[in-house]
Amino acid sequence: MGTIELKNVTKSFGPVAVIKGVSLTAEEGEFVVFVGPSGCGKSTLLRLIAGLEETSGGSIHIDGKDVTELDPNHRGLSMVFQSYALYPHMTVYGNIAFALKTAGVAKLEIDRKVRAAAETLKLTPYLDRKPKDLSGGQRQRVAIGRAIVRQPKGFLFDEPLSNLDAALRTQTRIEIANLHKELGATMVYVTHDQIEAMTLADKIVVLNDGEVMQIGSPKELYYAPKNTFVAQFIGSPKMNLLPRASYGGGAMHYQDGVKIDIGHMDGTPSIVGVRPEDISLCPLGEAELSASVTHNEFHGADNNVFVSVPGIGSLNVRANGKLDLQNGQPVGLVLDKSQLHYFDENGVRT
Amino acid sequence: MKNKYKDLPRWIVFAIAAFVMNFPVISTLSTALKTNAEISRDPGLWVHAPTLNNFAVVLQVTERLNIFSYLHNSLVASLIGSILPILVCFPMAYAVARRGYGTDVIFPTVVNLRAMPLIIFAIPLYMMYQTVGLLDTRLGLGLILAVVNLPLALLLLINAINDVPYELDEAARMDGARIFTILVKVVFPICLPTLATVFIFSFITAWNEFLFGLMLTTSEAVPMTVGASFFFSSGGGGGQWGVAAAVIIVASLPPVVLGVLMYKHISRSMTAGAVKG
Amino acid sequence: MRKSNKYLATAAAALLAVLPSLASAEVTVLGWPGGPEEVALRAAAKLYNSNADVSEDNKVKLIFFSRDGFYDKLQADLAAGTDAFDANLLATYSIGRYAPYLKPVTLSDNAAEVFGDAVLKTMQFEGQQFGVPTDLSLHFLYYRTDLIQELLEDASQHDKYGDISEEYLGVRLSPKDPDNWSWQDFAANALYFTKSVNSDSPTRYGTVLQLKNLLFNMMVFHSLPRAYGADWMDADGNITVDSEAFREALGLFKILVDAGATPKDSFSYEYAEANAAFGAGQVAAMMQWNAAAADLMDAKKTPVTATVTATIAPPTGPEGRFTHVHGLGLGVNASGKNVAGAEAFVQWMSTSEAATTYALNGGAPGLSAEVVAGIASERPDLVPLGQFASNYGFVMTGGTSAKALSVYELQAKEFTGFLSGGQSLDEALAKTATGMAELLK
Amino acid sequence: MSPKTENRILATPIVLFLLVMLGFPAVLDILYSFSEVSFENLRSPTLNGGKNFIKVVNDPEFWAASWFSLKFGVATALSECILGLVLAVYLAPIIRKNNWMIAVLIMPMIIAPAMMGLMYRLVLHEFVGSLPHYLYLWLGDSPAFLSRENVFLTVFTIETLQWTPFAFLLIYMAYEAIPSEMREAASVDGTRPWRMFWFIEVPQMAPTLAVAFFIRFIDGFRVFDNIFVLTGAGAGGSTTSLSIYIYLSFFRSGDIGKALAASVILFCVAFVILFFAGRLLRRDRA
Repeated sequence: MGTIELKNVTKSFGPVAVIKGVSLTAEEGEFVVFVGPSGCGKSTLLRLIAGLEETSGGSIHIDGKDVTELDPNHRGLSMVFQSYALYPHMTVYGNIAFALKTAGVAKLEIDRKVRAAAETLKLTPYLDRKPKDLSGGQRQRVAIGRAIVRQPKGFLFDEPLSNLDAALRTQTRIEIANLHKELGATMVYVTHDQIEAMTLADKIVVLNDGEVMQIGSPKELYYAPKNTFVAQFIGSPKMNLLPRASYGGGAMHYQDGVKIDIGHMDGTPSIVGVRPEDISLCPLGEAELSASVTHNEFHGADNNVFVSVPGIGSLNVRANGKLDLQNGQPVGLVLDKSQLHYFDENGVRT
Repeated sequence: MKNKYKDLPRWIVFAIAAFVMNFPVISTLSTALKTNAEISRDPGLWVHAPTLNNFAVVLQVTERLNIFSYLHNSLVASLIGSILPILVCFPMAYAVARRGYGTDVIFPTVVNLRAMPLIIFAIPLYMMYQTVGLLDTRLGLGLILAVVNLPLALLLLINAINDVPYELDEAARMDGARIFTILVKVVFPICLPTLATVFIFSFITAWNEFLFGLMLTTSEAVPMTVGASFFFSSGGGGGQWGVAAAVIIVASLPPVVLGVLMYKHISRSMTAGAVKG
Repeated sequence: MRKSNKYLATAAAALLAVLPSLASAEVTVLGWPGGPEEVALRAAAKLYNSNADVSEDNKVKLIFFSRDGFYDKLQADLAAGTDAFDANLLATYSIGRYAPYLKPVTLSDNAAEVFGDAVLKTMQFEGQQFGVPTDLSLHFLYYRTDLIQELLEDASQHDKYGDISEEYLGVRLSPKDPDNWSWQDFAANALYFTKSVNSDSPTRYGTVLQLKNLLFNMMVFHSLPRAYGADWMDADGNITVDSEAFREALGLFKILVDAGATPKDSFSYEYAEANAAFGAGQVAAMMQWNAAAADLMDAKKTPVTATVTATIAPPTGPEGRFTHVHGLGLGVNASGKNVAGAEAFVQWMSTSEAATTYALNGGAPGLSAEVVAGIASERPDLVPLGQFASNYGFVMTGGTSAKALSVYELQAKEFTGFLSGGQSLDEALAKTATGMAELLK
Repeated sequence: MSPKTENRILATPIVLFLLVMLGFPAVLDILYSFSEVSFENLRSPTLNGGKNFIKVVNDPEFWAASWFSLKFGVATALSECILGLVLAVYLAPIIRKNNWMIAVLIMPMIIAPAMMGLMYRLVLHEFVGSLPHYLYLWLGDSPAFLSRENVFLTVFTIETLQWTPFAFLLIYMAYEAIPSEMREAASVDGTRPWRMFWFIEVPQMAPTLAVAFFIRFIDGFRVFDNIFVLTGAGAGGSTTSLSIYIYLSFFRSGDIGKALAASVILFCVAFVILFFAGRLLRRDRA
């Protein structure tokens, strides 16, 4: 139990269309992550699923049942909010118990469930505290506790880690992943952080400007981005997109007579994409392209090198951290041809 | 050395401002502590032979001018006039803050009341009260005091609810709470500090109100401000200035005590209410 | 209008669950609050209730409004047909206003012997008796015996006195005993005892005039124009306020105001302020209500001047010696719940037994010489009260009409406007005449 | 329950309360203002068209009272805001460290204006008041505070002294709310204190100053309590504010129709002013 299905869902605020027809399915037990730049509509989409916003069109189904017109609490979902939204005037116990009390569950039953949830989340010692007396991570766990106590069909997370510091974020990420394994419940998770998306998701939904750019597993998205948007959004440092060029004779032709051989293609690619790790530095003599270093960031294991290629422009190259590079130093580049991404003039993968 | 006395001119200005603005209070207090003989011989601020006799007279009067009845009336009417606005404004404030409802008519109407000389309603209210038997009752006085306090209460409550994260409402909705549960169990308790401020401010305003007290009460529900003026106009007589002064002091004491204890709340609420209004 | 009013009333009443208290079987009497009148009435009511022949249903219960706005509220209540009280306070100047809502009363057989006709008249309107008189209000001249005595004895000052009176009043006057004063003497004396006129004056001011824009202050003023023959209207109903008499009187006041013979802030003065000025020992003589005597001649309340203060009837003028007089009394509310009971009480109040009880408990009834003689030892002040009322008392023609209070109000505004320099005498009198014609038509 | 229904239910208490408390009075106001009505025929007035309005408009006292209210409102609001600004800015450095000073300075405005009026009646009294006493003692003379010539200045001063604390408090709060970075940035740039005040701090506080002025103007315009207990209508009506004018017309003169006509005029004028003030404010924000 716990499939969530969206069929051509749209949402407008007045004349502004925020969600422009989204269809997707979260299978039972699946961990689905909505990712995209801020303002892309991912939070709105989550709130539409939760029932906190009314849809303008399309329908939402949970376990095959149309819930589009149902109140939030009748959809059988729980939500963890970005700010946790803990009730400041209630104790941890009260926060976790609130939903059960509202539903009129018997007192003993409430107590049992609250304590069980607290035990799972290691919150038992804090049950009598008010939220303001808890640390950020503890508050986060209370918010999750409040969500799991209702034993929902699915969990909705709205950027739940964005208020935590970096160290805690990694740790909590792992906890959420474990929780997912433990509960086996469907989870829909919104984030703007692609690393969170990659590490947590079974399935990632990339959104931009109210539209789905691509749905797929992290690997699919990384290795086969459907368009230049996904290509650049997933991966860090982001993929190099070479300037538009004409394709002919198995090669891309750039300015100043610079060309890159790519062999025979079915379509007519216009844009070539290459990830920084798929470019390697080499002696000038063996080089496919010659370039000069404009800037170098030392990351420890890696060097993040910015080079300028005549006829093409600036490229980002991941190089071994042990290399010692000077600005202005001429270098040769070799591209891993098997890892190139080709897009047509509309930015769609060919 | 120089730094030490840098603020001295400021302290002097403060002392002068505080003295001048509070002069009537100081002077009245001094008069209240004097005997009749001293008032007519030396009306200066210094009290040569302090006496509490005037206060004794004020507090002891029973049949003619009953200060306890005035205080009681003021207390009850002010309580009605400060609690009722909170009760009627709270749901409206929620609708305005969360749903933008009523911003076209109801909200501006209520807020504009702040700017209306309410005396224009006094006359028909008098007739209405007379018809329904609210004239000269504490309830009747309290009800109109509540009207006086509506604008500020609504403004402050809207501010307060705006400060409550909307996510809390949503969380509660996810938890299955309906609107009234959210209002009563979630938003109301979180707004309690503001409600306290609204209450204090409204109470002081209600206590200090004079016009409606004068027009809508006659004997049973006369509030303290109006009652105090009776000591001037009738009980006053030739040598009763000390008593009159004592009455003024007694009448002003409750709001002043409340105000001095709660000045931080007051300044905060005033700013919010005024600037947003 | 009426119908919707009623519906709304019902709805609102039901909504607020505040129903007027239910009828109780007793006589509710509304008295004049906060003064000796209240104490006296309480004593009288107690005696009445203890009478064996007063049934339980007719026992008297007293209620009191506040004084401020008393008449305005009483008016509104009566107009609304209130049954909150069965008998209520009346004053001479407001009888006309309330008469439509009152039931004329029959007094006890010997009422005329107890009060005398002049006093009974203060409770009559258009020939009918509307109430029993309880208290009498009129004006005394209060003066400082020590200062006047000194002046009379110190012949060296008499020239100066004459100079001052000649300069300011155009007549050369010499000091006289206050009982023989004309209003000119009053003014001369006021000027003489004013520092700004006579730097040797022991007091700062010669008199204190109550000039706040307030109707009661006009009553205090009226004894002066009346002494010059002033009246509001003549027998034909023509307004006669724009007369020599009013001009003389206002002119005299204006001289005193301009010369600084009255405290600077007199335009905000009423009863209490004037008493305070006099009590501070800075005033030589003033006109004031008889009620102030109790305070001003009590050494405890007025320590500085009580022992050297004397009272007497107001000064005299070309037309004689006059004091404004009005009575307070009790009438019967025609819409009351227990009209018969109220009538019985009012009738009892006009008996000699009731009147003396009332007098002995601090009231100030105007009593006939025979009755007052019996209590003269306890209340010596009531003797001149009755005398003054019958010898000098007057009521302006129209002074009991429905709009009498509004007339006083109008005069207060216009006259203070003139005296304070806001308008000319002609303007003030013309406006008053127009306004009065409108009110008294 | 649909959100629309919910909204209506949420609005019901205040709407009902307003309808009961002010709706009927407002209707009655309008009806009676067109009627021949006095205490005698309170329950059965007869329509008389616009006669009451003509009477009011032709009544020089109405205009005198309007002028008084306007003058009083503008003058007191202006002086209160200036004094409040001076006090707030000059005293801010020591108040910051001594919060209790606020309590002392705002005391006057916690006292009922009616009580304040009574206090001044006492304080200004030539024979029992302390102020004239000291003036006589030190200067040998004391002015006639409430004479026709001086009374406006006196009530103006009284109002100013009582309500400067209000302006002071608002302005002080606004002054303290100016981000300290802004001042620091300006002083690093070498801005002198006076320039800082006029070109940085005053513009920052401008909205608060406007609000303080507006509120004080409104309260000054509708003044009643303190003047009423101190001088009443004033000699020849010299301190008759519009509120006092209406009160006296109704209760003292019994001219109910006139009083209500004046009320209705006042209501309309207030409404128009508020309407434009509201629009101005909204445009300001946008």
